[in-house]
Amino acid sequence: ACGKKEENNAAASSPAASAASSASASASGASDADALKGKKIALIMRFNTGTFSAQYVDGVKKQVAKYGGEVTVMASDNDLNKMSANLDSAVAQKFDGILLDHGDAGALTAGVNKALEAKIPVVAFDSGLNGIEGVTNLAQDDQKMAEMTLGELAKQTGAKGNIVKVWVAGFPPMESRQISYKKFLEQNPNIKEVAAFGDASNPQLDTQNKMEAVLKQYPNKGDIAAVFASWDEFAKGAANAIKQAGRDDIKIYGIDLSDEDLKMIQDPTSPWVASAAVDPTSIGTVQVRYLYQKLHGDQTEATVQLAPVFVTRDMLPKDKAVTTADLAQYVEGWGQSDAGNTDYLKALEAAAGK
Amino acid sequence: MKNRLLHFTFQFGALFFIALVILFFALAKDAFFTFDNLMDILKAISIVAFVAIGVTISLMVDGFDLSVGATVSLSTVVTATLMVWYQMPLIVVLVVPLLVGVVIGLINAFLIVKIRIPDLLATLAVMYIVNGVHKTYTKGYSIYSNMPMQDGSTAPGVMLKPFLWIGQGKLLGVPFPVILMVIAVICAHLFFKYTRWGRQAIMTGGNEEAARLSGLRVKKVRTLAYVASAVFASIGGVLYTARIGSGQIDAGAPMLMESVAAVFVGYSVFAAGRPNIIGTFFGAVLMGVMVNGLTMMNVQYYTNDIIKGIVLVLALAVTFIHLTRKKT
Amino acid sequence: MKNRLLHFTFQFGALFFIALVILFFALAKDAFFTFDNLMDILKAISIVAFVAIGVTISLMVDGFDLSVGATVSLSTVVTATLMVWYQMPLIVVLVVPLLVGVVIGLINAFLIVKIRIPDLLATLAVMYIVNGVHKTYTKGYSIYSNMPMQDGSTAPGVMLKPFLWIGQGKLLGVPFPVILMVIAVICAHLFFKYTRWGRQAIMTGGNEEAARLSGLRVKKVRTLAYVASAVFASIGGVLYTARIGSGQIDAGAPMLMESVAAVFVGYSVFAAGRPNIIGTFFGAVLMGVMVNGLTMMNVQYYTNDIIKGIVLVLALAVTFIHLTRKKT
Amino acid sequence: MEGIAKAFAGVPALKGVDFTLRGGEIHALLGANGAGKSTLMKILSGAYESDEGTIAIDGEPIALRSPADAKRAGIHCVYQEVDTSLVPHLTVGENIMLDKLASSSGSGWIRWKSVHQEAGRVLARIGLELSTKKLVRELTLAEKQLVLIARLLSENAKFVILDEPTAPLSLEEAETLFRIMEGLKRDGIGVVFISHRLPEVFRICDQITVMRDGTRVWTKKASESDTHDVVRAMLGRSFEEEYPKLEAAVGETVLSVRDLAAGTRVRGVNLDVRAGEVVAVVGLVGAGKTELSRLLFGADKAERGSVSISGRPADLRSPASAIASGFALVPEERRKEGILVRESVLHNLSLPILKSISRLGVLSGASERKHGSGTVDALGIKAAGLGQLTAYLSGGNQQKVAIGKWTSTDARVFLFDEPTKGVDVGAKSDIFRIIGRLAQAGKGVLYLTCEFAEALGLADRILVMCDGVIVKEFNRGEATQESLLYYASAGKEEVS
Ligand SMILES: Nc1ncnc2c1ncn2[C@@H]1O[C@H](COP(=O)(O)OP(=O)(O)OP(=O)(O)O)[C@@H](O)[C@H]1O
Ligand SMILES: Nc1ncnc2c1ncn2[C@@H]1O[C@H](COP(=O)(O)OP(=O)(O)OP(=O)(O)O)[C@@H](O)[C@H]1O
Ligand SMILES: [Mg+2]
Ligand SMILES: [Mg+2]
Repeated sequence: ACGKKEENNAAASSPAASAASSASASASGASDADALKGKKIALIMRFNTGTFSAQYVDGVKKQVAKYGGEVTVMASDNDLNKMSANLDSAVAQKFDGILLDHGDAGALTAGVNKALEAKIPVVAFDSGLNGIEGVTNLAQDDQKMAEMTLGELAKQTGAKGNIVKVWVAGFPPMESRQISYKKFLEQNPNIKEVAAFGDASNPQLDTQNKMEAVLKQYPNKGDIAAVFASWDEFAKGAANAIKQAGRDDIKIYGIDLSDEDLKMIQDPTSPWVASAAVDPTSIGTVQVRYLYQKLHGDQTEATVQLAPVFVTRDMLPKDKAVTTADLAQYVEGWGQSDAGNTDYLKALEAAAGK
Repeated sequence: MKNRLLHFTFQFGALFFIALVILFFALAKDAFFTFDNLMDILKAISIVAFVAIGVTISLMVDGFDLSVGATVSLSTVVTATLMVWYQMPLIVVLVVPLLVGVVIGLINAFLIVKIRIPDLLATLAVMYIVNGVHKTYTKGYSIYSNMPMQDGSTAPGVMLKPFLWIGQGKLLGVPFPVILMVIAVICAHLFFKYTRWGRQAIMTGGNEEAARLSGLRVKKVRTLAYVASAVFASIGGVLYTARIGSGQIDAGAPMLMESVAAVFVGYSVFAAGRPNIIGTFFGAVLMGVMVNGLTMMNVQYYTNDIIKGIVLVLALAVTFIHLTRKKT
Repeated sequence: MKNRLLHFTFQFGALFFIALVILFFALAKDAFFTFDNLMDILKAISIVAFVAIGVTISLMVDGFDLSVGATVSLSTVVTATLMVWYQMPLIVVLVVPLLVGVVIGLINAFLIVKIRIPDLLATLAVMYIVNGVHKTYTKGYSIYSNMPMQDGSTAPGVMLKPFLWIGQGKLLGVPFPVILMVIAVICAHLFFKYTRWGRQAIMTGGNEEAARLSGLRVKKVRTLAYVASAVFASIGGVLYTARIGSGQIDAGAPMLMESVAAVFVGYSVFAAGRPNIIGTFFGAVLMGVMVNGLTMMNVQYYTNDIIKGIVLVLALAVTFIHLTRKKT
Repeated sequence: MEGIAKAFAGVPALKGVDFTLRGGEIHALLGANGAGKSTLMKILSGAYESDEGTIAIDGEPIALRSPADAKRAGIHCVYQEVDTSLVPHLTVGENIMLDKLASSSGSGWIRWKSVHQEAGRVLARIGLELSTKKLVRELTLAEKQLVLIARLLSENAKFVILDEPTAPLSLEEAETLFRIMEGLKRDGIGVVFISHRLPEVFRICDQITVMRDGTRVWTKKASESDTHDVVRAMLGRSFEEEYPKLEAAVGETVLSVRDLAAGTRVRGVNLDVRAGEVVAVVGLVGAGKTELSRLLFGADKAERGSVSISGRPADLRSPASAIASGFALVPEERRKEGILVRESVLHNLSLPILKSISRLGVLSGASERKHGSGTVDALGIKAAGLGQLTAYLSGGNQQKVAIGKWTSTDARVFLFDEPTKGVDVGAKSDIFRIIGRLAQAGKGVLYLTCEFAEALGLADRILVMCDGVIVKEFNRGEATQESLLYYASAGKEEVS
């Protein structure tokens, strides 16, 4: 993790004073482990569709299980009102710790403050809660990811040609990615956006259909140099359309990576050649670690940036299928993040694993 | 005697059922039946309740307003942009979205009452249009305090504190949106039960031709019903913004189905078999209780829907098996 | 004479309107009016068309099936898991989803025909249940060839080539799903126009009690209609999987509104003013043409909905202004 | 009213009609089905707008653009189609006070107690014992009609229009209505009365106007005219109101009913019908006739009893199986049960015989049309074409369609429930002729009616039904109106 460290000075009122770990933070590993076992953790998600999401949940669940705890997943169907209601309800139920996945400050601040008052530690992922003291925020660097994948796009196309953007506003990560995209267009005047579309409610099929229309409009090889897919669900749809149309001249540069995506990138006939991403499973893992640090009474950084990794087809083996689990063997920095791990957590893992 | 009992079961069957669900959760989880949690539930349903009241009104005049979800979305972003982009004072922020609701209601009414497009069709089309409008207005972006604008500058305004209080504040320990909801439910109920205009709406819904022949201006009544429906949705949108503190694109999309579900469960309450305000309220409560209770029970989130559906079926079955028996 | 002309405008107004939209795009974009692009449009609508035929059938018997979207989702993941998890042969992969459709249809019919829950209510509840079932079944994961399983192993199966051909292949230059769709539209149209059972369905929709007293087994007819509706949705789901090559969670959710929009536009075609298969087909075509054309024009994605809505209103207005005039 | 003209979709229904109504008179408006009576009255009450013509009250021209305008002018109407003016899921009380609740003046708050009290008072005036809290959808047709009359009485009317109010009423209830009409007349109110029952017209009316094909034929004092005059004017030809009894050979028993019962309406009915025989079941309203016909037809479930056709037990689990067993039913509420109003004449007529006009499930358009036009000719159905929607046919023609759809089936027992309600004399005798022909063809006919005269004229045997049981049987010629009425109303004591 390359997050900037910020000393948290609210020691007295910090969630460190959580009931379960009132013992001093320097207590022996064994008693720590006992105190941290059997925690009830709430994971409150803004949306939960797609493989990416499922893998993230998986990461959280597995890690909590390793610590001998139990996770309750609260889904909000992309409805912030429901998300804040879920947060309220998690506080009311006196969970030992709360994990947030996406959302925004406006909707969550009140609930998070309530949680902190109740001495329930909160660790958020991509929720924009930077203003609240005592909350650790994990963030994947969306601008960086867009830069990485667009950089590759520029490199492979020689920084010129027509490109198609599949993107939709309305989601903070998307809007961050758009910032990089805009910069990219300014810096590469020879790259021209000829079509832009995107529909979050029906991402794959809608993209597939619309991409087909665009291909018909630009029917000649070389009319379109590349597609920038700002979300892997879009990339899948675009890949299907291009592949089925046999337009091997067009390449797709995406963001986000799940097992499903990895298979598509590995497929030599697929136009999807590169994607920037943070391992969804390890996001979950790291997030849980920070929560347990808080439960243990440690002070944790206010912000933890998860460094994105860039994956291209060339990095992957040709002879075997890779999953996100073993991707680390081929791509440096992937999923190995030991961020947030501590000795006592390792001890806990070992103890609870028995 | 036996008949009485049956009648009783029937009339209060659905309420009994809701009570049973609550009892079940209360026994299963200590944290469930606490004042705070019950208030949380009511707060969570307050927005849907407003939208559902609107849908109930449109159904009362034998219409069906599919555009409420889109109206919520539009009203949400209008409210937020008025503060964030234009730094308007509170009163403007509260009134303009309602006017937007009035306009949408009038468009619906025009298509349905004047052009005579069947309501489902007309409101579906309006739903698309309003959805498009709210996205075009914000260019697809969510609206939040001091958001970066497309031209690189920063939006001047912030979400006003008193505005946010509407969605997040408490009065005497009760969340303010809950108070608003209860007032709205009571007023709407009294309106439809005890005022002439309310009865006129019900007459129109019961048999438009009969109402017309009785000298009622049914077109006016239906127009007003659609306006009311849209205005309630707008209020829902304003509350939504106040609750979550930002203007979200497509915020209202899930509201349509949720409010319709509440209204339909409401058909069962008091065995009305028809849209009714009190029923709608209890319908929304049931849905809220289910969501809250099931999360507490740590039911896998993806099985929630199954249970919700089954409860819906049971609640409806209680009523309609009986309604049918009675008729034949 | 004047009357004739009026009648003509009216009867073919909506078709004329569709032609106009196509003409507009053809003039604006050379690439639009090419065989390949038109085939793309038809391919794009083929899934919605199947779902919409189902909705049309439920509307014909005066019902309304809100569960079709959920049925598409379930059928999509069932199809995919049969191949990926269980390595079933093609025939099983094709038949089981249809059986799933039959079961959903029977559940709907049971609630509506036996328990007598009004259709909107019953199918809404079933929608929730089926949505929950498909998510529970896959635990929220998408299904794709050799996917890693939760226990760490890898799923043994892959999406079968011949299966994918159903969604992606061509026959004599025409995409296979288009052929399927055209066959389905023609067969369904002939069925409702020229067969006894089709007529029975239409008559049941016209006035159930009168139809029953004329000797129709209306319960059977309605049951079959709901089964047909769900089966068409299932076929839509199978096609969906074949087109995108994987089983996506919640894939069908947007299908409900899209198919309903197609069916409603269909009311206008030939001035039927009621659900009809050919109309539904043209409705789906109109929607497909709009999406394709607007994408080519590179209209900002968020304005698409406005234009779609306005076109919907115009198409409907053409018919209903006239239908109304005729009556009074 | 002067020069009133009105066309529907280009087809004229009224062609310049003049009509004058004075205060304190009962003015009968007569004419065959489809003559335009209801249309004229709907224009007068603001339900339709006329295309041409003027309306004046006390010499002052007045524009009646909506029912509200008419009500303000003191014109109130009881419409022919009862269900169009009632709100089924509201209470009797609210339905009676509907006009008041619908008005835009007065207090916005409703005091339910006084609404029900006032409604109760009006109901008492017309002698109807009915809870004002009951829902209208649970009422019988007759009760609904009375509720509408009660609504009228709750208003301060200057002119009152009654469009065939007596059609669903029993003799007794009709008598009450006549007393009320006399009262209105005494109060100086002008009453328009539309009816197809000529005797009652001559009994209570002062003036008579006859219409034919959308024009007024003449207006005369009732005392200066007679039935023959009226019928000739209505039909354009001389016509003896009669019950043409066609002689038919009576054969084997085709229908035999033993101890049929369900609920409180039908409490153990025994009867037999032989081939070629017309058996009438008469009784007052609420005697259980409709219920009996529905049980026989499988539309409702019987609790006990057996029914056999030609010696074989009939399967009455559903109308479909009853039809397969050999029944056909022409139900009482034709617009709701007899025909599909949104469908064409052709499709209505072919509905029960879809199987026989299709091969392997595929309908033969040619044989459907052949059958349709054959039936239209045979029954004299007046329609613009086979494709016309039945909604736009006149009442009598709708009824003929409801009968016509059965004539080509191989039903052996025909059940007719009040088939002549709201049907003009011409169409009525057409219907009787059709029934006669059915009998000649060896069918058994069960004719359920509360019109004793029809039963006397038409039936080979008359069964009197009272309170759910058959209390008396008469052979042809044995019964009189009086004896039927005696058993129909007092028969109860005799049985129990
Ligand atoms: N809404 C309508 N649309 C089309 N045609 C209509 C409509 N209402 C009535 N008609 C036609 O107008 C003519 C007059 O109908 P009207 O109902 O006035 O007859 P009527 O004299 O009241 O007959 P009845 O004795 O059967 O009640 C009929 O030919 C009828 O088919
Ligand atoms: N439980 C009930 N609740 C309400 N209405 C009922 C009930 N049972 C029967 N009826 C209605 O009461 C009416 C009177 O019974 P029925 O029709 O059998 O007598 P009838 O002699 O045919 O009278 P009518 O001359 O009015 O047709 C029927 O139309 C029937 O629909
Ligand atoms: Mg009439
Ligand atoms: Mg009867």
